[in-house]
Amino acid sequence: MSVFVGRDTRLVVQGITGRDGSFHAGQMLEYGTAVVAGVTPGKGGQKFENKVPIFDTVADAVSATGANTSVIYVPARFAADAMFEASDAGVSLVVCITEGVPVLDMTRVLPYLKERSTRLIGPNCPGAISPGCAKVGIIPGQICREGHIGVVSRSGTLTYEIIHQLSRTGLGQSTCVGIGGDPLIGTNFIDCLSAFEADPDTQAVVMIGEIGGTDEQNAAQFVSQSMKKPVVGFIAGQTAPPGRRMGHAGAIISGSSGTAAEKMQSFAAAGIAVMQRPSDVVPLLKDRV
Amino acid sequence: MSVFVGRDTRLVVQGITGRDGSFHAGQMLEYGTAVVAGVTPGKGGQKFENKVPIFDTVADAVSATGANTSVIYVPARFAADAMFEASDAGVSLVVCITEGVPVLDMTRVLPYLKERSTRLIGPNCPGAISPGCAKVGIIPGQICREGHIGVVSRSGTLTYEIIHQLSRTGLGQSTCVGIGGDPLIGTNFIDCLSAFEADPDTQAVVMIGEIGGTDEQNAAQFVSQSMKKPVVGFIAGQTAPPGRRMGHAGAIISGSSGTAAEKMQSFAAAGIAVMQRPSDVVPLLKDRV
Amino acid sequence: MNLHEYQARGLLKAAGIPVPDAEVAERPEEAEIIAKRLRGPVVIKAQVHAGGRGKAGGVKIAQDPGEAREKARQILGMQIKGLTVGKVLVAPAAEIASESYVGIVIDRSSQRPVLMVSPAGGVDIEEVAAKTPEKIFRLPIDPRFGLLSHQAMGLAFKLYRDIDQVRQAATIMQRLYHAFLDAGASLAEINPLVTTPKGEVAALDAKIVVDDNELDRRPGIAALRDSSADDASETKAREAGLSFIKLTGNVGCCVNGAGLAMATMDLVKYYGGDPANFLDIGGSSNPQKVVVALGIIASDPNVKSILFNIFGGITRCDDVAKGIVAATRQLKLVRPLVIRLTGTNEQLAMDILQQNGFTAGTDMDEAVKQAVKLAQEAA
Amino acid sequence: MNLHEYQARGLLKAAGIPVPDAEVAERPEEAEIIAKRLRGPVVIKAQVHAGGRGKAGGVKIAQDPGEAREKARQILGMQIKGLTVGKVLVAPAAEIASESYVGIVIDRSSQRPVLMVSPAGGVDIEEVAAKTPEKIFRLPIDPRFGLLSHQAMGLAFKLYRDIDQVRQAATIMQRLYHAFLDAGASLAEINPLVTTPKGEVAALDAKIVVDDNELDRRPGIAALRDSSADDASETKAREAGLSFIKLTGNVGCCVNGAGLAMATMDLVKYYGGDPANFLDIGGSSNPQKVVVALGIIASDPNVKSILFNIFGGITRCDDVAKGIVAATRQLKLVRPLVIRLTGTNEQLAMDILQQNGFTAGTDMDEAVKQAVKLAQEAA
Repeated sequence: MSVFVGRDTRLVVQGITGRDGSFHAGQMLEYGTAVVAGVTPGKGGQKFENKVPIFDTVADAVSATGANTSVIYVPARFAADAMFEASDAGVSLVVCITEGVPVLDMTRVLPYLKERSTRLIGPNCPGAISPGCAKVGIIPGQICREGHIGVVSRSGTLTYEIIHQLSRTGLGQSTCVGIGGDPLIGTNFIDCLSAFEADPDTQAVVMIGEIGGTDEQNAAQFVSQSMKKPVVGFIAGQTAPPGRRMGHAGAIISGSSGTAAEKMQSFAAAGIAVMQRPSDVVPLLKDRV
Repeated sequence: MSVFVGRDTRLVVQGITGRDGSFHAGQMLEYGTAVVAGVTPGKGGQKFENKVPIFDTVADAVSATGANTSVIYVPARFAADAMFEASDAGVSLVVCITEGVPVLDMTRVLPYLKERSTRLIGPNCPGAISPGCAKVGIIPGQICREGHIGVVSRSGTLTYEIIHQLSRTGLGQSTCVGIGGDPLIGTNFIDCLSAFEADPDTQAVVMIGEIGGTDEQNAAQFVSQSMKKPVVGFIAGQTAPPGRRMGHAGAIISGSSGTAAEKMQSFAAAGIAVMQRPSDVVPLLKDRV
Repeated sequence: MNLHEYQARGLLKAAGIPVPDAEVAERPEEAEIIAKRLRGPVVIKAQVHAGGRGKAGGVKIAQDPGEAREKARQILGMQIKGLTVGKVLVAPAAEIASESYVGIVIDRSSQRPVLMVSPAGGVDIEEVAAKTPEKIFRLPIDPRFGLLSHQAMGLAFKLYRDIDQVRQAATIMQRLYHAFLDAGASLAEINPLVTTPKGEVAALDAKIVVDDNELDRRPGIAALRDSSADDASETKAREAGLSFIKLTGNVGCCVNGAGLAMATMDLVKYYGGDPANFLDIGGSSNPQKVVVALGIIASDPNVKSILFNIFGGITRCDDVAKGIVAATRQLKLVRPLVIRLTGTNEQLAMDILQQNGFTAGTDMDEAVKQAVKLAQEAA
Repeated sequence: MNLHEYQARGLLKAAGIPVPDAEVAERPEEAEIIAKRLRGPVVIKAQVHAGGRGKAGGVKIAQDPGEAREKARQILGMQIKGLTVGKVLVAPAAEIASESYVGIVIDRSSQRPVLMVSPAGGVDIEEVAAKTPEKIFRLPIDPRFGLLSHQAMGLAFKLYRDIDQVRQAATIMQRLYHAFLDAGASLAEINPLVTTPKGEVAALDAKIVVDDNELDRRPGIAALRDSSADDASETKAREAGLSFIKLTGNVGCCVNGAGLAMATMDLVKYYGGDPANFLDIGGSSNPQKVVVALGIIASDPNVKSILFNIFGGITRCDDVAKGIVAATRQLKLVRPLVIRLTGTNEQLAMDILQQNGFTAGTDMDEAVKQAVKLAQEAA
């Protein structure tokens, strides 16, 4: 079992002939993901690595292969178009890896996808992986291990760090989801938490937040009101100065709002075990699983 | 009983201090309609005819008076704004009398109202009247009579002509609705027919169509599939040349589509009694009621 | 409002769509000069608001400037569907590798602008729709989001296989949508959209119809109106705020309301007559409008009787009666008048008419029957 | 990217918003000339990317051109929050009848641009929000429909009672929304929006922050970047494609990934140290980026130790190792280096480092502890 991506995933890769797209399509195939199609306009009819058919449009790909999930590796200026197209073609999940998508583009993409009930993960995210089933995105497969911990994070390498800590101590993962570091994203913490709560194969959840916005605070409220499974949390950016964007477009303390301290407090108040260091994840989880 | 407008109607008049708005607000009041508010930006705090309070915005009017229906008499270039505003303020029915609203404005207004579940009648329509209860629009009250015939029409004076024929022979009306002569309108024939079918006080329906579009053909299909009450129909424009706009923006035969002959045929095929002349309405109805 | 081909081409060009250079001539000598400038063979096209120009002889090829002058002379002044040709477009006779159709029109069922494309271009799209509907691809455009890139690309792939041409066509479609919105159009089409032997995609002919309701807020578009290309009586009516369409019968009709006006025409036919026009004097009851209306009807030599059919609502019957009295004084009508009035201030109107020697009825059927009879007697 | 006040004013003016004439001076004499041209008293405002200019002495009134020169001399070259003032705006000191606030900002919860207005203008809006939240009115704008007229009017009625001022303010709000979209902004505000004694509504001060992700497709906006107004090391980092923010501690941090970079800084603090910077070298593993990164960190005299924390995913550890080797050859580092590497090609990296005389670990906690210890020893 898993959330969002898993054994039923039939993946179409948008931008499969690009530098990033071709590299990661190869990685996903190697991991065993059902990569059923690729899309690059003008290259319809060709094949990727002699096995994955390439189409001119996502609509063609979906109608020919029954793809139900799309992953996007196109450059930032084409990313909004790619999300519109995937949703229009009827896939139920779109994972947008691309970094640097203008926020104003997202204000139009998000309602479009919502009207079509398309779930979006990202943009500017590492994607999702359900170890042993499917990898959609760029999370390194070799650091993951099958198991029962759900991981959700706004970050990339920090997530890998924590997955790595889990795997090497035998705590495998049901699904790891990187929701992305941008201010406007498709799937937020609550969406992931409620999916993990409903997933029979997930026993506990690790939530990795950071400064900026109030998504973690809302998630904490959700945990205290609607979750029975134990949750362990981390917030990056305790030492970040206010008003400065810390790499991620969404990681910014506005005025006095969105600080790590306020998020950690709301975690604690909601009964979420708060990690002080990434390496705290293992002892805190072992206490609770 | 009645459809769309009736004893529960609490009306706000948008453009109440304008030339048309003030004249018709007076007529509606005189008819006994519950005109609870008027709106003219900058005249908030004043009163119309010393009794109806005027507000700066529809939102103010609705929150102060509980208005649930709006009627719009503003000039064409402000009509789209007025419809957006009424819907935003939460009225459930907007009746737009204004003629000359650009069609491209309507392509934006219609989805906006739909998202808010606001019913729109019009634009470019005479409005609706439920004799003895409420008059919303410009249909002359004195030609109407309380009774059990539902009337729905794309026209203005032609409708009055037919209402007049009904009233003087004792056939009163439950509600008369002018849906408007524009190509894009809020409430169509089917909406009215299904409301009349569900209205216990309506015994039969008169449907007055004209050349242009396929709304009558769709309505005929609805009548044959979903209506039990008798329907009598008329189509204006048998002698209209193709490709010319006959006064109403929507009354145009495009190529060979939208002719009166094709509409009359679909009426007949659906079991709708087809009037050859406006004066046929009374004998045809009397045979059926 | 219909735009001329050359005006539509201008708007598309301004929107960034590739349109071959071409110029308008009003005299044969101008056509010659333009043909010289363009070099090579040219096509001379009548600029009239009517379809089927080609079949009517309004489009001719000329191999050199002299022939261009000659062909322009043949076309200028020609009558096409009752309209006189006052201008011709002189355009290069381009070599064409393929012809497609791209158009946007307001669609009543989806209540949206619909983009239609077809690889079968260069012919009337209604004909394609009737004979080979599978060659037309349609996409309703959500005005909240506009025409999205992938949507335009998807349709462009229905026209071309070459990715460069696909991209060019997709860009043209997006620009056409902008031109459509900017003009306040109800129709904008490129037919044919051609590919040249070099692989470039360009608009060879363009048609734009503007929603009359947009003209108030678009003075630049309104200024494109070419009244000389319309029927003179219709222009006069439009300027007076009347809705008038000339027909070929002999019973003149003057009615308030478009639906009632159509029903009146239909009733004329029902009783064996033939309406001379559609005329809606509108909701206001300005007597002056009645004067203009009557003047327009009376100027048609075919008209043998004139029928007034007024249902007073907002329109006050007495105002119409005053207009009739004033008009008959000014115009010295020779045709018999049949007047039907009912509704608001009906009695006042009857009194005014009687005092001035007119009779009037209140029944529509009776009035129409009488007007038809009078016209037949006079014919 | 932050725009200067004068740049933001220019964008608002281009969008049709009334903005009093004003000009930028880089030297006191220019300020004098501008003041002469404007006549009457002027206000001299420091153009720096920092709030609280007034409190810092960066805004001064001058009654005549001579005083304008003098005040400009005082402000130019001044340090405000660590930034040097290189330009001043010279604007008429307008008579003001009222001050309001109008701003648009991307709101993360509604996922829309939100229009905020307040009759309490002229002060920091965050202060208003904290002390008198009832004086702030907010409206999420649906980007599918834009800012509708009635919505702007509704908010304008919260600011003014006079209908002319209401209409002026509503128009300004709609134009501000267009300017916001056209600039690709994440924030656009007018503070204060003033009324003059004559009743006119105008923008007296403007602030626009542009979404960095929009700059690629908006070369005109990108050209407004004033690198001289930013910290030099941050400019250098940005040009190399690095994400760098200077802080005040003494442990230099070089990390791949923003989240891990923050967590590394936090861990430095956890172990009693103080990070000197935030630095994310990004996902690619171009050794040259590592060289530039190390150069920037090493140029900070406060830095006492340098910590590498790399989790190899797409970033290959061997590439980073090569970069470290190359950088240390070029830069002659005097600070101790602590290296932690794990993940993709970890062993290759360890080999490269060892061959070049470096040691490296794989545990994050251990590495951070050691870097903190080294910094404390050196301090």
